Amino acid sequence: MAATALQEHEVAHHFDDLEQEFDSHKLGMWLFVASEIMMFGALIVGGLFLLYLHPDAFAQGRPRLDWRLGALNTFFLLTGGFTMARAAAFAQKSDQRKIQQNLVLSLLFGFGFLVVKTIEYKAKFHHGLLPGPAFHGEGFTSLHAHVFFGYYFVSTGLHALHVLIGMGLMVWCLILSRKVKFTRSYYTPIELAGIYWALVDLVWLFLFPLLYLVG
Amino acid sequence: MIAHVHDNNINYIKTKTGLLSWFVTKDHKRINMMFLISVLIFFITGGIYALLFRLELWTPGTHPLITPDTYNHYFTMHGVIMVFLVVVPGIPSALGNFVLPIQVGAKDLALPKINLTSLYLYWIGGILAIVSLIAGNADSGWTFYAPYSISKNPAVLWMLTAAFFLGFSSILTGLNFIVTVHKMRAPGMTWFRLPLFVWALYATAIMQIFATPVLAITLLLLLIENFFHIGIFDPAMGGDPVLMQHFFWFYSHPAVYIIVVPAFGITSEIIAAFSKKEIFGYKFVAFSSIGITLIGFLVWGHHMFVSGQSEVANTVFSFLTFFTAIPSAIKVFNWTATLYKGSISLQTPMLYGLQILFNFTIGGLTGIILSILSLDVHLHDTYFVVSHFHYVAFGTTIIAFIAGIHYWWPKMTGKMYNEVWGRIASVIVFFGFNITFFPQLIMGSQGSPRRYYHYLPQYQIYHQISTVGVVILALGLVIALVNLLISLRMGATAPQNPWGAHTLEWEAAESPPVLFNFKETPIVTHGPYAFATEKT
Amino acid sequence: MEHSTEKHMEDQPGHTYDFKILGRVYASLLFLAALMVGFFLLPIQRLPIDWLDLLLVKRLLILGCSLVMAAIVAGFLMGLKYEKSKLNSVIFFTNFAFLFVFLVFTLADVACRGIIDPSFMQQINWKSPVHIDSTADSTPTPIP
Amino acid sequence: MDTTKLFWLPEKASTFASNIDWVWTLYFWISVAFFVIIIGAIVVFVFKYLRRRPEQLATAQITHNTVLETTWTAIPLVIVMALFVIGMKGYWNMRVAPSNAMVVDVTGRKWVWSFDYPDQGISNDTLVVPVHQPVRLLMTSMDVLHSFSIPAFRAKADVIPGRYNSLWFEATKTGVFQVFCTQYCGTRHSYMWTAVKVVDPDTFNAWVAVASDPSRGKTPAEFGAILYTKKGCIACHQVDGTAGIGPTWKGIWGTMVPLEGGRSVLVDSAYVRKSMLDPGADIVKGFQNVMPTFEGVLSDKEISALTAYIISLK
Repeated sequence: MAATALQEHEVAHHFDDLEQEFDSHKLGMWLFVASEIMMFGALIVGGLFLLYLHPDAFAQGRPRLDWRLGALNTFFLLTGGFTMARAAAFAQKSDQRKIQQNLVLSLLFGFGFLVVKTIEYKAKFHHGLLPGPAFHGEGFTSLHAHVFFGYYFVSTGLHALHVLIGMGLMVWCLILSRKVKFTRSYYTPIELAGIYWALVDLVWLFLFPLLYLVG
Repeated sequence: MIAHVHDNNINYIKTKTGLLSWFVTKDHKRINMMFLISVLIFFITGGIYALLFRLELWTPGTHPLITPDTYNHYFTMHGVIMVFLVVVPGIPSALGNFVLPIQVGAKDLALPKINLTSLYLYWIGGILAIVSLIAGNADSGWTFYAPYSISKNPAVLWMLTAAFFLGFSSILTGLNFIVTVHKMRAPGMTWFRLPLFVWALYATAIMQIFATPVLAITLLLLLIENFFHIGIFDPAMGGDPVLMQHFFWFYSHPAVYIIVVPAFGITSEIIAAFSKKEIFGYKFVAFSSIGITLIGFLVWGHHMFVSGQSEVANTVFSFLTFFTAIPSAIKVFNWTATLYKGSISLQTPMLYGLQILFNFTIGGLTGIILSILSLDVHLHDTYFVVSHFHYVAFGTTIIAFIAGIHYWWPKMTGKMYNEVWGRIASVIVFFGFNITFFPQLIMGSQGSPRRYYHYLPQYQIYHQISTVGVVILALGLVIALVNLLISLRMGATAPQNPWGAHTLEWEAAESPPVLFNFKETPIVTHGPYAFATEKT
Repeated sequence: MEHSTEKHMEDQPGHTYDFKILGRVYASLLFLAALMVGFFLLPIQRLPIDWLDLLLVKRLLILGCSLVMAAIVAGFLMGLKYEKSKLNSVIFFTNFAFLFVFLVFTLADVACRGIIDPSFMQQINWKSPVHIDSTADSTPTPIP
Repeated sequence: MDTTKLFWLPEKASTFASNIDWVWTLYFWISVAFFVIIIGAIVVFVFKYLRRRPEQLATAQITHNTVLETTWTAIPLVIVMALFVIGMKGYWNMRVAPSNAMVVDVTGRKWVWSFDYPDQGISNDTLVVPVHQPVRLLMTSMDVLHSFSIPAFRAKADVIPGRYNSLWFEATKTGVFQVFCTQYCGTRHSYMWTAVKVVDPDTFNAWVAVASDPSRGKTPAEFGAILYTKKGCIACHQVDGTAGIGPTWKGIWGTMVPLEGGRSVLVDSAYVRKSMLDPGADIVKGFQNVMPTFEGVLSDKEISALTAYIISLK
């Protein structure tokens, strides 16, 4: 559809100008991201606590995770972050088609991440590396092996949930990009979605080494 | 979203009519009123639970009507409702929501939709709490200590979920406040022209944003432990219950300050307004709020002095805990000094304000004694602790909440309540509260443990005084509430500035305020307590 | 923080994205990711050096990589670098300050538990679901 | 405990009680001083500067006074730091047990305490200790958190499942002192009491001689009756026909009882033994699965004695 058909953005009634609106929304997003970081951070602190408490469990659990799949997922997330940033950049150029292309790309990379996760989970289930009493993995000498996998499922599961939320935001941006005209002075939704996706990257950049490499 | 054209000359209550217009509103004032009603309803509920188990404690031994399980259920419901549904959201969401944007001279909070979301999350939490009530006996205590809380009691599961949602409601409110204070201040509203209530809410918001997520993850892990026993908290699976306490208190100690710091803000406003005097040491009071916030993140371990935490950690936490005493002391001293050479009028809000000084002095002093390591070992988990945190959470926060309701009532509703009955109620509340909780200090010092359905006969006298006190307290609260409600029907119309205060909501906004708070954006030229400008 | 009340549409909130910089950022992130995995695959702990814990060195290198990557993501993709006010950076670093406090004090607890009595660290009367068979080889093969 | 004192700490009966009471007294008077100063000032100001005419203004606008502020920041700081040092000293003294301490293993279980004397080979439901002898309790829990508290000794420590925690004391006077559970642990939390009997060394040795063989000179049924209270069966199982947390024992022997899941079973020695060692296996209809296993807690001799006791409850 032609860019002229798109509606111009109106500053909300309680703001004085675009700048104030943009800054407020961005600061709001930042504070939300801050709380998300605290949540994941606490989870990671818990992980390090367990690593201190049961180093043997981590030492034996870690090799059961395939670092290649982890690395592949890292690649997917980083690329998704890159395309999200490009989407924002094109929004500033108000190039609707390029915006949509990049958003779709990011969506695909997010989807790829989830696919790989599913493969990993399937394998774990198949080998009985389940959390808690359901655990029946073979070849462990650490009595706490199940704790490692319990922690693995909780942390990666929660992260995967956030990947889903991030993809939801992308879809929302796609829908918006068909209605609203993104310009250099209004591209807030894509900017915010980009920040959120960067958060998802950030968390993974700590989870990946903690679970797949260190241990 | 185009600003729907409203007449900005009629007040916010009348701008739109119909119940629906309230449920979809983005106006911070309407959202605040809905918060206020919900919080008061839950406050009454929690109070009824307290009454019930205080009556049970009239005599030791078993009771035909209230079994031990019922008792455990009652004190759990009292705790969860009062903490997560009343005192934590109470002042920020149900007073600050209304007052903060007006005090900084904004048309609305920065993120009105987020504000409405916060209200709906609060309602979801409340409904889940009620569901848990139907689901059975939630008996884990509000602290949800593992492994007792992971015994798959359905009511506890619902309660955990409820607290989870309430946490997010709290986060969103705090987020909104910080953005508003940073980005929405009126021209001329510099940082040091902000009223101390705004400073307090700002400090609170920091804690809401940085501490509450840890509660969320704690509750999440508890729920997961309930179903999968992954062995992070569950000792039967090789987990560590003390780690759960670390997680819980890393939120719940800042939560104590989330509860009490806004109360400090209200106290500052009221003390200044009713002694017609610039607050003494404005900057000290302002920064002490921030100071309490930052220290508040370093001292959670003092809840765990006997919980099997290592002696080294105990010592460190005890050391840091003593520093929280300093900002609190600074506040009390500054309030006292503000009274000096003032023109003090003992109207209802001020009577409550002075009670806060009295109660918080006791609450603070009893707090310091609990951070003395060797003494805490004796006093830990006794009625002394119960009394201490009620002196803070009720004697300071709830009283400040009531004081704030009385103080801003004319602004919120446009009606004046009956002053005489207001004062009577406040005096009754004062005596009721202290009769209820002072005996518990003595009982605790003699070693009477908390959360006890049955107790040694020698404690009966204190329990009975306490129960008498709680009835008096309830009476006072009922009088206050009825007085306010009556004023809605037959109260006199409130003038714009009944107390002669100098903050924006009194100087620049009508009572009740118009839809966008001000006819035109105010230009701020003086500080919040410019009583020096007054001439007779 | 005063701002004019009349609205002017030509104001440009936020920074302008630069595709060249974005490209460089992306490249460096991928490089660091590769480096991280590289460190992991490097069998340096087998080197005949006993005067320092090479496994620890390895871990530190890996964590160092992830920290640098985190900094890049926050700085460029989240736009910290371009903020006019330093507020967002303050928020971001407050996060890590608090988390650091949380970690240090929690470990200060668990690490010092045994000092009065070693038996405090040992776990008792709990049941592990792990079946130990003595024939388990020490280096299990990675499974997808 | 001492009931004559209404307004002070309970009676002192351990070596560090006196130290703690001293800190308490010191701090009590400090806080009284602060309280009187602050509240006194408030009361004086309120009456002195009360607004008498509605238009009356404040007689002075004092915005700040840095000297004053620093003073009332510094003084409390000094005081609390002193308190910290005092508290810390007392605390470490309470944590580090002397090497000659007599060790007693304490086990918390919903909702009873049991005490095992590894050196004397005694297990008992009350704590009996000699006076003027350091005693170190090594404590753990079988189910949820409990907390072992002796107000008269000013001693308290949480009892944690899956881990050990300890506390020590040295009693300074003979007598019987109250023990509470102070960490919320469920239905009968407020009944989870026991007593510390502090006796002189001779009585203690005599008691050890008797207690180390509890079944001496008793029929199995009598011994079972002792175990019934000592091992805490009494907490849940009544012998007067009324159902408690668990089914009553009266007249249950030899009957067919319905189980959860529709089956029913004959109460014979096999079933009794099974429901002690593996309580979760066959739950009698209408009861919860809350009983902890007594595997390794009860010896065969004790199990048969308990069985004999149940048989005797016709």
